[in-house]
Amino acid sequence: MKERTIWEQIADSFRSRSIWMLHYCTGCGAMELPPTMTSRFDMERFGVAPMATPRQADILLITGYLNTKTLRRVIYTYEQMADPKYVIGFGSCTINGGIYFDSYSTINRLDYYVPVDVYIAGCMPRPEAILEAFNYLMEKIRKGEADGWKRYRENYEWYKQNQIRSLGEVYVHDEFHE
Amino acid sequence: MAAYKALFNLVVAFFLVLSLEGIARKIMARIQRRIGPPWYQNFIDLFKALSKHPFSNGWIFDFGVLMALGGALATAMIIPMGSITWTPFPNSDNFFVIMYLFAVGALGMAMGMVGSGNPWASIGVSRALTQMLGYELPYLIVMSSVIFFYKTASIHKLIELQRGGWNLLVMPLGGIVAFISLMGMLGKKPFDIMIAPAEIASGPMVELSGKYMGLLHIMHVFSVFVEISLFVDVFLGGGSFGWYLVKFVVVWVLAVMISSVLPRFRIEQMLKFYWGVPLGLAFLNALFVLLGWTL
Amino acid sequence: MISLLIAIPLLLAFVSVMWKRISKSLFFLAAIVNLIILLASWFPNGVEIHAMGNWKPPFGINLVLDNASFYAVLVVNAFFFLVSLMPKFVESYGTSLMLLMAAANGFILTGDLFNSFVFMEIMTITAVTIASKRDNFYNAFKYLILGGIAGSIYLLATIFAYTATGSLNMAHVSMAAISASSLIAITTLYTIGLGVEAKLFPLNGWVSGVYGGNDLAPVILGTSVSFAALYMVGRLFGTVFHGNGAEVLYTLALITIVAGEVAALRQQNILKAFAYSSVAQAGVVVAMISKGTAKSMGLAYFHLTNDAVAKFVIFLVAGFLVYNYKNLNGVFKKHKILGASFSMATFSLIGFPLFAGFQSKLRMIMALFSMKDFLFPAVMLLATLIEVGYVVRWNVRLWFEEETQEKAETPVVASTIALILAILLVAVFLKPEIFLNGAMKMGNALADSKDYIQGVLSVVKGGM
Amino acid sequence: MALSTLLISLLVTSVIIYFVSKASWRVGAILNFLIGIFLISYVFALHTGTTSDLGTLFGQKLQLTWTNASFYFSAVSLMVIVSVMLFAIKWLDSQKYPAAFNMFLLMMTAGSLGVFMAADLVTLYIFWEIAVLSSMLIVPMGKKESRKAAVIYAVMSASGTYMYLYGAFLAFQRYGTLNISEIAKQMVSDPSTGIKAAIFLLLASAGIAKSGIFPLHTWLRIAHGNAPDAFSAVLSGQLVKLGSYVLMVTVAVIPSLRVFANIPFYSGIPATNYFLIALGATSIIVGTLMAIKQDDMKMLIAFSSVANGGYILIGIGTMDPMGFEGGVLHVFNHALAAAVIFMAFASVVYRTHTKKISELGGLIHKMPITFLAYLFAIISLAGIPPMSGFISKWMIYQALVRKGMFITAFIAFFGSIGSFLYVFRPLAGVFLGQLPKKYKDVKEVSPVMWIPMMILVVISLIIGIWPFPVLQPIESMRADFGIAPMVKISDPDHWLIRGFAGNWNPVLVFNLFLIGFIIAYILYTMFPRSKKVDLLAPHKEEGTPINIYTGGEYIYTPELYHYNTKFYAGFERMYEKHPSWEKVLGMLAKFFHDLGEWVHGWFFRPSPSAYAFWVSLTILIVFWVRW
Repeated sequence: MKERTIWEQIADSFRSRSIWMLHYCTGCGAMELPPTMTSRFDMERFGVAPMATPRQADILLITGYLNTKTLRRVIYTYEQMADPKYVIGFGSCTINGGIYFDSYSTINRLDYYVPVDVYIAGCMPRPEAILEAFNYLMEKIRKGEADGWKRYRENYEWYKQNQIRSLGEVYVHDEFHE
Repeated sequence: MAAYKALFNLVVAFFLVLSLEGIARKIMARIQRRIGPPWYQNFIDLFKALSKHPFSNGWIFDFGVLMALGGALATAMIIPMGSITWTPFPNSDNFFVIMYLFAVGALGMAMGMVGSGNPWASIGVSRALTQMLGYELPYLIVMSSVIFFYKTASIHKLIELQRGGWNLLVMPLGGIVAFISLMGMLGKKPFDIMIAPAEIASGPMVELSGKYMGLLHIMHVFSVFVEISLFVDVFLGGGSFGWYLVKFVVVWVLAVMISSVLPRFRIEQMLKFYWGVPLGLAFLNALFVLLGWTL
Repeated sequence: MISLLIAIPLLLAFVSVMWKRISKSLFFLAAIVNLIILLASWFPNGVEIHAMGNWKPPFGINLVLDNASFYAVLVVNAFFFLVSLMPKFVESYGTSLMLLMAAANGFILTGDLFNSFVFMEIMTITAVTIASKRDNFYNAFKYLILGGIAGSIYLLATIFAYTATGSLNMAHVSMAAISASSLIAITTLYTIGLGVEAKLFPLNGWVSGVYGGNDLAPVILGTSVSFAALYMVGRLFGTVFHGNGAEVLYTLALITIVAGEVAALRQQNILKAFAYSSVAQAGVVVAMISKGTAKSMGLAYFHLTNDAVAKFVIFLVAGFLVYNYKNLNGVFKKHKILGASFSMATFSLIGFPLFAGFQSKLRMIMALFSMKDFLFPAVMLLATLIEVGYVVRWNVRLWFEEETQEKAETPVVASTIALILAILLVAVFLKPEIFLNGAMKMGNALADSKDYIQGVLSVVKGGM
Repeated sequence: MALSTLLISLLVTSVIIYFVSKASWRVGAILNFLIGIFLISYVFALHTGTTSDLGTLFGQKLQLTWTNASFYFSAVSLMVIVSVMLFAIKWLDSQKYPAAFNMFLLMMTAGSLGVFMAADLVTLYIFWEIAVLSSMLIVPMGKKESRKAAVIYAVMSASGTYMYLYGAFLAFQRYGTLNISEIAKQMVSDPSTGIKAAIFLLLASAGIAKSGIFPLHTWLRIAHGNAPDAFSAVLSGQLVKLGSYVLMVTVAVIPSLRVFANIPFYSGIPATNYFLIALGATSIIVGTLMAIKQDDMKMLIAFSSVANGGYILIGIGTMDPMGFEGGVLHVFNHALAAAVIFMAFASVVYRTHTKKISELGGLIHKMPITFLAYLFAIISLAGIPPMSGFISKWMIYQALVRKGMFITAFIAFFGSIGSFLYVFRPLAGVFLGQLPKKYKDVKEVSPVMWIPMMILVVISLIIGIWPFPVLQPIESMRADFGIAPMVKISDPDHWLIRGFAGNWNPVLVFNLFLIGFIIAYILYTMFPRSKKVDLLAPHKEEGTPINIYTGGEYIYTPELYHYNTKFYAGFERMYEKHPSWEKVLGMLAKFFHDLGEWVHGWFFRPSPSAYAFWVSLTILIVFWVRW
C-alpha cells in the first residue's frame, strides 16, 4: 500500500466523519434502516446522512439479496458514484445469497462484482450492527484502508469479467433489454 | 477599506452560516429527540465534498456552478451587517440591486443544473422557479411598502431610520409576511419542494458530485446569509455587529424550528398559499402604510 | 361639337351591326375620336350648351358641357378608351360598348331630366347585355329587372318634377320654386331611381352578381358607368335640388359603406369581393356628395376617380385570374407585373400612403372634420379597417400561398395598362393635382347651381 | 443630406435593391448592410434641431425634425436592423423570397426612421403606414401560418392606426394644426377635458396596437411567431418600438401631467395616464402568463414582447423622471435582447427546421455560440445585473414604489419573476438537456450569423456596466419634454445612477460579480479535477447508455428523458381554463363575418323579387321618415 500524502490523510479524516449513504434497498434489509436513522439509534450523530443520488453519496449500502436484474443496476449505480466510494454489503444475502441462495437468478457473492469494504453479517443485522459497521468503516477510511474504489479501478478487467459471466452479454441495447 | 469590509462579510458569512447550519441540524435532532451531529458537521461535509473526485456534465455545468457561486459571493459582499460601519458599499446597497444580483446566482445554478442533462434537475429547477414566483411577490410588496414608508431603498439607511423602533413592530404584518417569504427563500420545509429528495432525487442537485456539490454548498451558505441579513437589517433594525449576529441567529433558529415540525407542500399548494394569506397581508400592509396606519 | 360625343359612338354602333367583324376596331375608333374631341374642348370653365334641333332651353333637349360634365365625360371616355385598347377583352361586345359609351356620355351631358331617363335606360340595357357575357344570364336578368324598376321610379320622379315645375330642363327645375311636399316626393324617388345605378343600399343587390359574373362587366360597369351614375347623383342633388334630400342619401350611404364592406369580407370569390368593395366606395362617394359643399363634392369625385382607376386595375387583373385559373393561390408568382399592379391598386383602395387613395381619403376625412361631421369619418375608418382585412388577405393569398397550376399566357396589353394605371396611382399620390384639379372644378360646378342656371338659360335671354 | 432627401432616396433605393437582389440576392443583402452602416454613421452625425420639409399636403406643411428622441429611437432601431441585415446575408439562403425581403426591409427602415423624425401627425402617419405595409409584406414569407398572421397583423395595426388618424384630425379640427408640439402647446390651454382625453387616447391607440398592449396584443403571438425567423427579430426588436415611440409622444410630448392636471387619479398621475398604465399592467400579466405556457419558442418570446411593452408603457406613463427614463431605457434593452433572442432562434430554426421547444434539446453541444448569445440576451431580458436590462427595470420599480403604486408594482414584479420562468424554458428545452438523435449532425451557424448577435450582446453588456452613454441622451430627451429637468439621475462622474431611494454603481456591481466569479474559479481549480461525463455518448456510439443518474435505469434514447413539455406543469395547471382574449377578438372578427353573411342573406339575395321588395320598402321608409 502506498504512503498517503498529508492532504490525503486530512481528506480521509474528513471523509471518515462525513458519510453520505445511498441505500440500495433491494430486499427486506431496508427495514432495519428507519430505526437506524431515526431517534432510537440516530446515525446522524456520526455524520452519516442518507442521500438521494449516487453522485453525492460516499457509501453504497446494499441491503438485501441481489439477482441478475438488480445487480446490473447496482453496478451501474456504483460506477456513477464519485471516488472515493465505499460499499457495505448488508446481511447474509450479499455474502452468500441468503435463503434464496439456490435460486437460478440470485447472486450469491457481492464482492465478485463490486469491491465491498464492509460486510454486515446476519439475517437481519440489527441497527446496532449497522452502526458498528459504520464505525468500522470510518476507522478503515481514516486509516486509508478502505480502498475498494481503488481496487475496482485496478482490477476492472477482473470485475468486468465476473459481471459478464453472471449477467451475460447484452446484445440488444435499449430500454427493454438491459 | 470597502474591500476589507467586503472580504470580512464573506468570512463572517462563511463561518456563521456554516456553523449555524450544523446547529440547525443539532436543533432538528433535539426536536426529534436525537443527539444529532456536532455543530461543525457541515464544515466536515463541505470539505469532504470538495476533496472528492467529481464528475462534470459538460462545460455549461461547470460554468453554471461558477456563475451561481460568483453571483452569491457578489451579493454577499454588498450586504450591510447591521449598521453603516459594517456596510461595505454604502452607495450600492440598494434593495433591488441586491435582489436582482442575487438572481444571477439562481439563474447560474438553474442553468448549470439543467445543463447536467438530468430530467430530475429540470423538474427541480422548474419547481424552484415556480416557488420563486410564490415567495418573491409578497416579499417584494412588503419591501416596496417599507421603501415607500422610509423613502429609501438603501439598506443601511433603512437600518438607521429604524432607530425609533424595529420595522417588525412598525409594520408587524409586513414583518410576518417577510418572514414567511424568508422561509420559502431559504428552501426550508414546508417549502423544500425543489429539493424533495424522496420524489425527484434532490432535484437540481441530482448530478452534483464532489467539488460541484461543495461549491454549491458554499453558494447556498452565502445565499442564506444574504436572505437572513436582509430580514435582520430591514425588519429587526440591524444594530451593532454583536446584536446583528444575535438577531441573525434568532431568526435562523426560529426558521429551523418551524421547518422541523412541518411536512412539505406540493408546488401548487405552495403557490396558492403564498398568493393567499401572505400576499393579502402584504397588500393590507401596503394599504396601512399608504394610509399612515403604522405603529 | 359635344353632341359628337354621343353621335359618333351611336353611329359606329349601328355601323358595327352590319360589319360585326370590325366592331372592335370601330369601338377603338369611337373611343379615340371621343377622347380627341374632349381634349380639344379642355375644361370649358363655363357652361356650353348644345341645343338639339336648335330648341333653346328650357324647351328643347340640350346638352350641357360645363366643368362638371366635362370631367365626368373625360373620365368615362378614358376608361372606354382603355378598354378599347384590349381587343381580345372586348370580344364581340364592341357594339354594346359603343352603345354604352353613347348612353353614358348622353346621360352625363344631357340637361334634360327626361332625356337623362332615356339615356339611363339605354345604359341599363346595354349594361345588361355586357353583364350577360359568359352566360351570366340570371344575374343579367336580375339587373334588368332592377334597372327596370329603377328606371320606372326615375321616370315617375321626372313626371313629378314636371308636374311641379312644368319643365323638364334641369336648370329650369333648379330655378323653380317647388313646394316642400313635392320636393320630398321628387327627391325620394330620384334617390331610389338613381340608387340602383349608384349602388346604394339596399338597392345594390345586383352588383355582386353582375360584377362577379364575367370579366368585362366589372371593368367597364364598375368604372365608367358607376362614375356616370354618381355624377348624376351630384348633378341632381347638388345642382338641381340644392341638397334637398341629402340626409337620406347620407344615411343610406353610411349603411351602404358598412354593408358593402362586411359583405366583401365574407366573399370567397375575388370579383365579388371587390364588387362589394366598390359598393362601399360608392357609399363613401355618395355620402360625401350629400354633404353638399363644393369642396366635399370635389373630394368625392377625386376619391371616385382614384377608386375607379384602382378598381379598373383590380377588376382587370382579377377577371384575368378568375377565368384562367381554377385555384388562385399564389398565381402572382407567375404574373409579377399583374400582381404588382393589383397590389398597388388594392393598397390605394385602402388608402395606404404612396398611393392615390391616401390623398383622397385623408382629404375627405379632414374636410369632414372641418365640417364637424364626426360620424362619417368614424364609419369610413371602420370600413377601411374591414377593407384592410380582406385586401391583405387577398394579396397574401395571391402572392404567397403555394401555387398549384400551370402558368397561363400573360396578357401583354392588359398588364401594361394595369401597370401604367398603378404607376399613375403613385403619381397621383405625389402630385394629386392630376385628378384633384379637375375634380375640384367639377365639385365647384356642381355646387354652383346659380352659374349653371345662368349658363344654361342665358341662351334664352339672348335668343328668344 | 437633408432628412427628407434621405428618406426618399432610401425608398427609391429599396426598389433598386429589389432589382439588384433579383440578380444576386447576396449582393443585395450586402448592399443593404452597407446602407445600414451608412445610416448609423449618418444618424450619429446629425445635430438635434435639424429640420427639413417634406412638402405640403392639403395645405399643411409636412415636416421632419431631428430631436433627441428621434436620435435615440433611430439609433436603437438601426442597431437592431443593421444586425439583422448582417445576419440576413447568410440566413437568406434558407428563404424563398430574398429579393423582396431585402427591398421591404430597407423600405421598412426608411418608414421607421421617418416615424421617428416626423414633426407632425400626418407625416408620422405616412411613414408609419410605409413601415407597416412593408413589414406586413415580409411577414407572410414564412411558413404556412404566416399568411394568416399577416392579415391579423395588418388588421390589428390598422385598427390602432385608424383610431390614431381619427384622433389626429380631431386635434386638427380643434387646434387647426397638425404639428405635434403646436398641438401639445394648445392642449395645455384647452379647457375641454373630454376632447383632450379623446385625442390623447385615440393617438395613443396606434402605439397600443403596435407595441402589443393588452386589448390589441394578440397579433404579436401570431405575427412574431410565424414571420420569417430573422424578421421576427426586427418585428420584436424594432418595429414594436414604433408603438412605444408613439406612446411616448402622446404621453410625454403632449405634457399629460399638465394637460390633464384637472383629473388626477392617484399619486398625481392623471386618469388618462393611469388608464394606459392599467393597460400596460394587464399586458404584463397576459404576456407573462401566456409566455410561460407556450411550446413554440418564438411565440413565447412574442408574448414576452407583450409583457415588455407593458413595462415600457408603465414606465413612460408614470411621467416620473425615474420611470420615464426607465421606460425609455427599456426600449433599448428590450430591443437588443429581443433581437438577439430571435436571431438565436432563427439560427436554431435555420439548422433544425423547427421552432417547437418540445422537438428540440441539447443544442448547446452543437451550437455553443448561439447558446451564449441567447443566454446573455435572456439575462438582459429578465433584468439581471451585469446586463443592461436590469437598469431599466430598476428605474421603473423605483418610480412605482416612489409613487406608491403597489398594485402596478406587484404586477411589474410578477412580470419580472415570471420572465425568469419563461426565458428559462427555451434555455432548458432547446439548448440544455438532451440532444435528439436527429440533430446529431447539426452544426454551429456561420460567423456571419453569430457575429451580429454577439455584437448586440456585447453592447448590452457594456451598457449594463457603463450605462451613461445611453442614459445621457435619455436624460436630455427628458429635459426636452420638461419632466423634472432639475433631477439628475445619471451621474457618470461618480459612476452612480441616482434613484429616489438609494443609488447604485453599476461598475462596482459588475466588478463585484467579476470578483465573485474569480473567487469561484479559484476555488474551482483548487480542488480535484473532474471526470467528464459525455452526454453525447449515445449519439457517438450506438448502444452506450447516457451516464446520468436515473434510478439505475439504462437510457439509450435520452431525448425521451428530456424534460421540455409542460415545463411548469404545476403552475400552468392553475390557470388552464383562463379566458382567452384572442377568442374574444376572434369572436369580433366572426361577428363581422356573420354580419356580412346576414347582410348577404337578407339584402343581397339572388332573387329579383326580393330586390323589388327592398326597393318598395325603402321608398316607404324614406317617405315615412321624411314626411
